[in-house]
Amino acid sequence: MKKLLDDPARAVEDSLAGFAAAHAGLVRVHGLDEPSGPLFVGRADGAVAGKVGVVSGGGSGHEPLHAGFVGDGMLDAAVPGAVFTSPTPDRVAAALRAADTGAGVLAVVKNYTGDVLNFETAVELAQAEGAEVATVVVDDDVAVEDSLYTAGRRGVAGTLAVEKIAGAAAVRGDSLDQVAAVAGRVVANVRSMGVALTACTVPAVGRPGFDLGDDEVEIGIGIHGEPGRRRVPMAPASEITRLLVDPVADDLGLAAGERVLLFVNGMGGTPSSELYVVYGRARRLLEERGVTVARSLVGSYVTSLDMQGASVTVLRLDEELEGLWDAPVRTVALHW
Amino acid sequence: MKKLLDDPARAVEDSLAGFAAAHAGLVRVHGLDEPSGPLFVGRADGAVAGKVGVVSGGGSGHEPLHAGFVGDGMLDAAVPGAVFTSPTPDRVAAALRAADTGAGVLAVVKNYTGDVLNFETAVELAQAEGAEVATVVVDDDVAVEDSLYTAGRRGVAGTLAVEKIAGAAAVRGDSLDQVAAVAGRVVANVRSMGVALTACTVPAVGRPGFDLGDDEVEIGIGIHGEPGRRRVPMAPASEITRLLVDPVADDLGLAAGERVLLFVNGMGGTPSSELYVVYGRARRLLEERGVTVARSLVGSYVTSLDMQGASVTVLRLDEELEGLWDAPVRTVALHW
Amino acid sequence: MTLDAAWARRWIGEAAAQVAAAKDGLTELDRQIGDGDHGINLDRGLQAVLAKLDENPPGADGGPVAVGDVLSLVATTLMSTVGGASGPLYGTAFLRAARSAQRESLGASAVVAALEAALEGIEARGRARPGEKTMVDAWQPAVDAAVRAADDGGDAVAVLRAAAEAADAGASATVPLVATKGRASYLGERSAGHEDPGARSTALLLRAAVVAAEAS
Amino acid sequence: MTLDAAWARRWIGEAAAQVAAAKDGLTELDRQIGDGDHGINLDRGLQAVLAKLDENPPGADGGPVAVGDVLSLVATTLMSTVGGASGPLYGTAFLRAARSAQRESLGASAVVAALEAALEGIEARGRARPGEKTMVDAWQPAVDAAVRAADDGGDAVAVLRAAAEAADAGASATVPLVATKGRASYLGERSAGHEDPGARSTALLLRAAVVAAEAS
Ligand SMILES: Nc1ncnc2c1ncn2[C@@H]1O[C@H](COP(=O)(O)OP(=O)(O)O)[C@@H](O)[C@H]1O
Ligand SMILES: Nc1ncnc2c1ncn2[C@@H]1O[C@H](COP(=O)(O)OP(=O)(O)O)[C@@H](O)[C@H]1O
Ligand SMILES: [Mg+2]
Ligand SMILES: [Mg+2]
Ligand SMILES: [Mg+2]
Ligand SMILES: [Mg+2]
Repeated sequence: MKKLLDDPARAVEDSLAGFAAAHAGLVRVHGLDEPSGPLFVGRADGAVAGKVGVVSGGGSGHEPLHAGFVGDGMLDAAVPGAVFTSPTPDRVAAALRAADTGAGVLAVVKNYTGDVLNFETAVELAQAEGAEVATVVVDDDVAVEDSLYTAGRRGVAGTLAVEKIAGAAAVRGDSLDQVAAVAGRVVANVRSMGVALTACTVPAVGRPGFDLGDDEVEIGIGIHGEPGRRRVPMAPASEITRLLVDPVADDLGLAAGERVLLFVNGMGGTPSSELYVVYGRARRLLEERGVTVARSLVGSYVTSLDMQGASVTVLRLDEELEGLWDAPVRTVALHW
Repeated sequence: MKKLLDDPARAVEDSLAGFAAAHAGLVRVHGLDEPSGPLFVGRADGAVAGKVGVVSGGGSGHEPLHAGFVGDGMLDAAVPGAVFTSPTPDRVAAALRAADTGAGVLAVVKNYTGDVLNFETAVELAQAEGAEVATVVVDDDVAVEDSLYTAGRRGVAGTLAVEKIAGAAAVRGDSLDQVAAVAGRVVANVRSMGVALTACTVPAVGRPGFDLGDDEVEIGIGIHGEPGRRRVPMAPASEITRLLVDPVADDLGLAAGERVLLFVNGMGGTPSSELYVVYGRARRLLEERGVTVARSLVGSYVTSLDMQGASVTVLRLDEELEGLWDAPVRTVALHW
Repeated sequence: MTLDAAWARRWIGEAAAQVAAAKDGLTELDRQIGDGDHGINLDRGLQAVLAKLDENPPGADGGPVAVGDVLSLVATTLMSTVGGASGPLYGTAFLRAARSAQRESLGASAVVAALEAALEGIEARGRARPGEKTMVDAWQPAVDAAVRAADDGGDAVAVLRAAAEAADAGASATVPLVATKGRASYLGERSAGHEDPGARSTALLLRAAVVAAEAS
Repeated sequence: MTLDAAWARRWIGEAAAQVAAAKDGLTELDRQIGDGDHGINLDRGLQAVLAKLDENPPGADGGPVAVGDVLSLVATTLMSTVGGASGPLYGTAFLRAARSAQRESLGASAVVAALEAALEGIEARGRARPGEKTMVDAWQPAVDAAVRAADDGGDAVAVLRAAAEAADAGASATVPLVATKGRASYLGERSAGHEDPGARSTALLLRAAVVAAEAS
């Protein structure tokens, strides 16, 4: 393993310290200097009085998710755990507290057992203290069958859309119930599917999370370095993109004439030039279904450390969601 | 080689097609549909009448450089060549023409023999047609000794600063001479040094550009997959960062009390979490010299395909350069 | 031998040592069907618990004296340092066990009660049942064996020993199972053929409890 | 045999075939001391030239008939398709050679003149001199040998043959050199021990000219 790190056991803290220093105008990282205080990332300007707070978090290794989305128009706080390990309830509770100015807080949780359990415990804590907290669980990954036989679909790149749109709704002045409802509507209309060309390496582990041959790719990966649905031979981008777009579009039941956001996400080690190839192919596949790609996002936003690969996320739009997507956002990683 | 591509020989065109579709509001890619027309990337809204044009270009594989910097406040056109191969003079001349509304054009050229020769030829062509063209050659890479015994220092990540600041000067209404002068001042005050943890793979070649052991890194790499100054054993981020910062700061002759822009750039395959570790270390090293890090940029902006690694760029600031750096910019990859 | 607060402290010391030694193995199990961090998570947590116990010596300044006091400190520390799925699960397990063990020493039936409380906590928090290829598949046979041993008139240590042996066998028996809870469930059929890391670490923890009991 | 426009076309056909065959080898040389694209660049350019020559058959619609006309088409096509350092260098070389070869066929001294013009073009565009480990180190000995062969009374083909052989030797002789121009110069001492890819491709091109001349 070659990584630009000092102590692998302190990778998250060291990285957050740099992040805090580089973006002091936008974010403040709590708990770095007071090692006993719980670690979370808040806004440099503090919570906005009267606005519903929006908080998310999860294991580290998915940067810029979530800390890169803290700021005006998106998250009020983000809670990073150890690499690929959900943050503990005390950290989450501290972030919920910081984001609460009385209007309540929405917790955006990716559907992974660890995230669900830790957030659940934290929400119980915060509620016991009198805070109003609603939770939305994102489960956009169509690679996993949502059935009795799994922990349910995972939350992956679609989380970005939930955070962006919930954040915009909160800025618009929506109540907690309204913000939670619109977030739920995003969850109901967003689907994703990913592919890994290589496995990623957790710093503290030092070797790749799974073994993948030189001529095969893993379809349906999650974002935690876990293997996917099945392994197929390496193929041209067009074919691989079809394996991602078709299940997403089918599961959404996209019909001709509908408008969507198409988000092609890099897993961390794939250059943007390749992401644009996938984007072009994916767009054509959607257009062949008569679907209009009304909004686009291409880049490495929800990553798995140094994994090479990509995911395709499609969000069905309506006028309200489109407007909330377009609303101004000023964070480290998203800005318009 | 596993890459998300269809035909490696068409990697650049396919990627640009996706780029054009995703960012139709910002850029227009010329020459994609008319295969005989020269390929370059212009602004969606065309050149700005009366404003000095700013044009850059070079081999592809460094995305988002240069096409990702086309837009308000930065470049009017960018000319991509084949991967790691400078664009041909006809393409460059077409871009110069498109950016020229009578106020003249500044060509920003990275100091590589191929870029210099092809731009030189193109500028001769454009001048023969009556255009006023000035050229600034960026050579910020301190890894290369600037002597009779080399082609001179290479132009690497510092190019971003030259393009940003020249673009802002042009928007401010500077004349061609003035824009060229301020660009020259950036060149005189910007230095960079990079490290590769892995070599990158040119799609059409199919294997890494050089061979690097599992426990060594290459210090002083360029951005074209060429090997660097020397090979050293893999070391903690602090030590590697020192190997990058010290020569940069020494060469600039930074004195206590000076203000700088610190730009930590990823080579394409390195996750941002590691870049922030390097940023934190680099910032501390500069602060130990009494230097104030007044502006920061962290991300993969001047890349070498899928190479893992990073570079450190330092720009000495003064009031004017700081103001021009802060001026609004609205491009695919830089936006504030 | 009495299972008192001193034993509980020895137990955690032994557990931390065993998990540190088995860290890479646990992580490798998790790499096969999860995300390759279970050994790291648990090791981080138990090291933090050791530090916490050091800060709170027995009796001094109200340092824990009841078995449950020790377990309670273990629970809150694991909860705030492990993270992942196993953090809240082990945290809840120790918290429930602590509540049921608010006494100076545990007899056979108190051991059974503590193990039962732990299992119930895990099942409630994880919405888990036996047969889903999780740590429940080590805890459930452990509880069953503990009940049997107590019914057969075994003392506290014998009960603990029966539980640890059954947990070990239960962990091994997760190998052929197809996971339907936790991260491994994403693999579907591909999860069969690998041992569940949480079940294995459960067996290690219970084994450490026995070693600590036999040590004196 | 006459070195006329037909020969020039055969030359380019042969050169394209030889470069296509040597593409990986040239690229590998460039991988050692450059950026690993020289074979790809030149192959792309020569394939484009072939297509261009096909579109412009001899004589038809003013298709090239003078040797220089063919070379001129080669020059502009290479210039607009090769890119990199070698694109403008080879483009300039062919452009200068074309200007000096504006006649229906080339005798010995015309061959010498064309080679000299090419070398001068490269030196001017690349600000290069012999000994810097570039294509100049193949062109310079080629010109020298051509001059000697013509002085010795050799015919056009003999002059060409002498040039090609000297270019081949010149390319081989770049191996021990330390580069001071182009990308390889960044490597400093580490550039020694490898052949310069542009010098090797120069030798290939001149060799192709000989083959084309001998073919008829
Ligand atoms: N719903 C659940 N109920 C009980 N145990 C579970 C559940 N989900 C996961 N586990 C246990 O947690 C273990 C994984 O822990 P760990 O690797 O630390 O967390 P994560 O899966 O978040 O990375 C699994 O091996 C399994 O024994
Ligand atoms: N300044 C120069 N003068 C003459 N020849 C040069 C010069 N710089 C480079 N070359 C030649 O160009 C060759 C490299 O060509 P190529 O790989 O196609 O371009 P690039 O270096 O831009 O990738 C070198 O092997 C060398 O022979
Ligand atoms: Mg985990
Ligand atoms: Mg090149
Ligand atoms: Mg795990
Ligand atoms: Mg080259």
